[in-house]
Amino acid sequence: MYRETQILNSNTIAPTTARDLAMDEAGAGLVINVGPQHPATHGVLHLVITLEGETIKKIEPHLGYIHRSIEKMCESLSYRQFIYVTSRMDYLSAHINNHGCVLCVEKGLQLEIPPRAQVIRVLMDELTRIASHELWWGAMAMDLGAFTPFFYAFRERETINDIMEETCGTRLTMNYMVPGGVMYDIHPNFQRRVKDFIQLFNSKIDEYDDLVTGNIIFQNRTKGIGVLSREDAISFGCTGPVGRASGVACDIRKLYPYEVYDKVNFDEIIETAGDSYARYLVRIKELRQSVRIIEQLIDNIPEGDFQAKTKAVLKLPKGEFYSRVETARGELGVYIVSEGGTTPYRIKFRSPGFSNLSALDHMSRGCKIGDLMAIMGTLDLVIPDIDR
Amino acid sequence: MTKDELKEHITQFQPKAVFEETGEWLNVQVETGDWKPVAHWLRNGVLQMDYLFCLTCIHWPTAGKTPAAGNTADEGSGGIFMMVYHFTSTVFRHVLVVKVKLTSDHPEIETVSDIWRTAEFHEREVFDLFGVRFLHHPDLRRLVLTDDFEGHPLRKDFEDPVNMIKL
Amino acid sequence: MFSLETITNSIQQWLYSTFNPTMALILECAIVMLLVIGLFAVLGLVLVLMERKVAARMQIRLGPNRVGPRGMLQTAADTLKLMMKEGLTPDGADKFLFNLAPFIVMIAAMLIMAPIAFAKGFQIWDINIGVLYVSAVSSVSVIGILMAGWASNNKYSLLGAMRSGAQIVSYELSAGLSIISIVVLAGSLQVSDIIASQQTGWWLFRGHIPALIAFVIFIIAVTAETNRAPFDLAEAESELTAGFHTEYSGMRFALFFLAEYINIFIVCAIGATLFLGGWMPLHIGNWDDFNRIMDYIPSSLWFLGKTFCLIFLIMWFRWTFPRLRVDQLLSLEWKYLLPISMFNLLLITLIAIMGWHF
Amino acid sequence: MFIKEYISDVFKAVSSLLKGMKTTGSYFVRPKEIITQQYPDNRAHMKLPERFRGEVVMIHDENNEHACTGCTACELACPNATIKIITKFDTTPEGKKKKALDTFVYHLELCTMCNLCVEACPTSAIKMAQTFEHSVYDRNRLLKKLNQPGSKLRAGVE
Repeated sequence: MYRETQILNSNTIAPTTARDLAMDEAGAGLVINVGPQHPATHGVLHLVITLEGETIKKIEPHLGYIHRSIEKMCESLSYRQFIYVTSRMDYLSAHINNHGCVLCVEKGLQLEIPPRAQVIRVLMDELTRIASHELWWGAMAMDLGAFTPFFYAFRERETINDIMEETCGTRLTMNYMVPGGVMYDIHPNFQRRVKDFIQLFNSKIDEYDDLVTGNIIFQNRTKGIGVLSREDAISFGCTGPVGRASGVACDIRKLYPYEVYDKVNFDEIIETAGDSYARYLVRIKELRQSVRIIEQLIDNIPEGDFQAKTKAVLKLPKGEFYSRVETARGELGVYIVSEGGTTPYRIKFRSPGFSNLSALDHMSRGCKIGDLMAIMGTLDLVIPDIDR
Repeated sequence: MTKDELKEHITQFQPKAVFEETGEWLNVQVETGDWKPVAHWLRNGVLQMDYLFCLTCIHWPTAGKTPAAGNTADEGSGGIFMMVYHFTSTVFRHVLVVKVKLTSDHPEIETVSDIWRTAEFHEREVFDLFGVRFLHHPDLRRLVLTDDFEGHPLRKDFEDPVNMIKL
Repeated sequence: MFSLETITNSIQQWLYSTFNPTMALILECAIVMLLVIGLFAVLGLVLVLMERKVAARMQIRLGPNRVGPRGMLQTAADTLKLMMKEGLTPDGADKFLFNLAPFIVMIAAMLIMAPIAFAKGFQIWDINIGVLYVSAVSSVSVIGILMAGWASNNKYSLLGAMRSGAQIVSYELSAGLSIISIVVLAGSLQVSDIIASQQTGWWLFRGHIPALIAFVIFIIAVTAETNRAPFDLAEAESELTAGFHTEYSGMRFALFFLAEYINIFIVCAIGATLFLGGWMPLHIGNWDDFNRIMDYIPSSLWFLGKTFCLIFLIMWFRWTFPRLRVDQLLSLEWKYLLPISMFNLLLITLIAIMGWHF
Repeated sequence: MFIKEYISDVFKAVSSLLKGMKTTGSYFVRPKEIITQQYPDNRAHMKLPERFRGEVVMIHDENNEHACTGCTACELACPNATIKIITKFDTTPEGKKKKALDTFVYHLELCTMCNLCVEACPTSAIKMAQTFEHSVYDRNRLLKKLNQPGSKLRAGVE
């Protein structure tokens, strides 16, 4: 029967490595395609999974369904223009992507950023991080079969989106960061609304714990699932909550502080178990740390300019510039090679999702299909971030 | 470790290495043939570069032609590919950028995916978008583009009259 | 006082006085058939709307509110849409089995309707092994699901069907054991006898803690048997897209969908009959005035009220819990529910023999 | 003690499940918490913040005058070639020829609302409007001409 369905539904790809050939010769495995349209992949990720019964033997990610070659596009855009494109990479942490880009451009221009702009940037980053983790929390619970958390998460996320809309003008792809500062000053209501949100949010996190964290079914679904050891996490280049759940200290905000991150108090959350539950806990605890950062900064926004004076046409000197920021998913690297012109000669975005995805096969071998959803959910993959 | 210490260690292991210090981090250029032992040493040697956080390639289509770039006979006419590896160590927290120059005619380099597993995907991406061949890579196929795609889009001389609009 | 029993009796008398007995029986069967089909349609509409409304309220939304007053006609509109849609059959499918499967599931659901007492004296067939009949027929639906998964020639469907098979077969055990514990207490397999035995109080309260445990296990087991979240592994949207009915569309999909809701109604009706006294009003010991007021509420309302309370409970589960994994599902059954219910059955038997219940 | 552990496991599990049910159940009985916005119905009192970027519009005053000199700064700033400025040559009263705006072509279908054109404009002639219901049946209707017919450059704007 397995053989028969496999032949009839045969849209598998030819085996390429010796490892795969060995498996094919043994005749083991039912190959199923998860994606590119599948409820659990949250985007157009295509996973070719070889199963034996319900147990996963091999996962092969096929990427590129949303590859827009942003790196190539950026080569023809000026240093002001290319920032907006990066909002479309990891669209959930659009602010932080933009931040990485402007940091890199500013490094090249050797611009001094006004303190007010720095604080605003950090505030926006942390709000984005909360919004991103909210969406992750809802979507992950939905992957595991609980639908209701999604709506609770979106309720709080909506508040952040409204704040963003008021100050930045858009809800998702803000393009608020410009080289030298931010595009506008914050809205007069901004501080009040953020404070209201923080107050509301603190009470809601406990509700999240009641609904999902403590739930016995959830714990059984995630504990000990998809274990990634510390060595593997480093070798696979896993960063962000995925790396930190495996015990790797990889928070760029702590290691290589940018803007005012070295002046605020917050903890880098590190768990050592490396399983899905640890990744979950890291993100949930990070929510509280983000709240802590916002609480410290919201009343202390220094007066002054929100934008440094820059030339109308920006030209980076010849050379190479690299900036690293911590997005909600991990380390984003922006590598600009400049030939001295108005457009970058080559841009490379080192996206966190790409490296995290490469560990998926390693983590999920021997797990059940149901576990794959827990692993993918806690990896928090955003497909445009992987494909770029 | 400071830049000078890094430099000292690298020179001890690889006297031929060329250094460049203009950027934020220490850049070192090694020969294609020396790359694999250097990579092994970087990972397991005294520097303990266990985290490869960025792997990419830059194409200079005309660099080979200009005499300023040190054009030699074997470099051919098609310019160069520069492989760029960004390393850091989770123990010492120092960053090192390693560059390997490849000729456009034979863009081939030894894989490092057996040393840093993240390189497996990154090298597939570079193979896909630049056409650099990684020797002994376990699964060198196109990653983001379709298998029958012609050309390598991130090369500077790539032309696609249908999908690329010149502004 | 309004009673369905008098209506049914007068119809029967009229039939037998007007036609010869064979004809009357045939006509009776036809009426019952029509009623069952009508009940199916109404239940489908009501339960789907109820599910959506309950889900919406728990998820801080409004739910359907556009079609009809307060969205009442939403499911009717959905049904109309599904009926007008093309029913696709995949190319590689086993056409005969593929088309048969939804009907098997549906018919199995219809058959269980027979011994359920909807009100006092309002029952299609008071078979003397009613409870046994129910648990026997309810396992037929797994054949339909396996058939659907197999015939679709889709790997997701096959996986879903296999999961469903394993799940229903194992959960049948603890559901059966919980049913048996009530049979032991009531001393009869006949549904009307079981209800009559709860004249003085419901078994849920009269059987001490063991009856409560049996009730909890029964609810868990039937949730699993009807493939409802958190045991909806056969469908498991995020894993297997739609599980065994991935390839179904149009009215055939609607039949699966309807059968799911009918099954919920049936298992809740059985739960209400066994543990909550069916149509029996709530009576409390010697409070005669209270008991008399309770008697004024029609028995059909008592039955439906209890059933819908249980349905609400099952919906509440669905919108709260994450899904179990397939091996956890089975270990829950074999390592927890089954041993507990076996031990529990022993206790109940002891209670029944010693007459310790109230 | 195996039995004791077993029972406490079951007890803990059930209580964690009940905790979750309490959360959803409490929302069920509090319809005030419902956050649904019934969109087309609340159009009248739905107010978008003034910075919201819906589409690019050109500011015209009551005399049907705008501030656009046709300098094409916005066209250069736009990353997607959304804006195309067609210029003409006006003759000033002194008889000199002067470059002026003829048509401000705006492709709404290409626009990503990045606000770079508004930032680039030296005379603040364009701004972002708060409209957002842009769906149309014909794609051509997304191609807009921003300067109103008969409008001219406000005096004094260079």
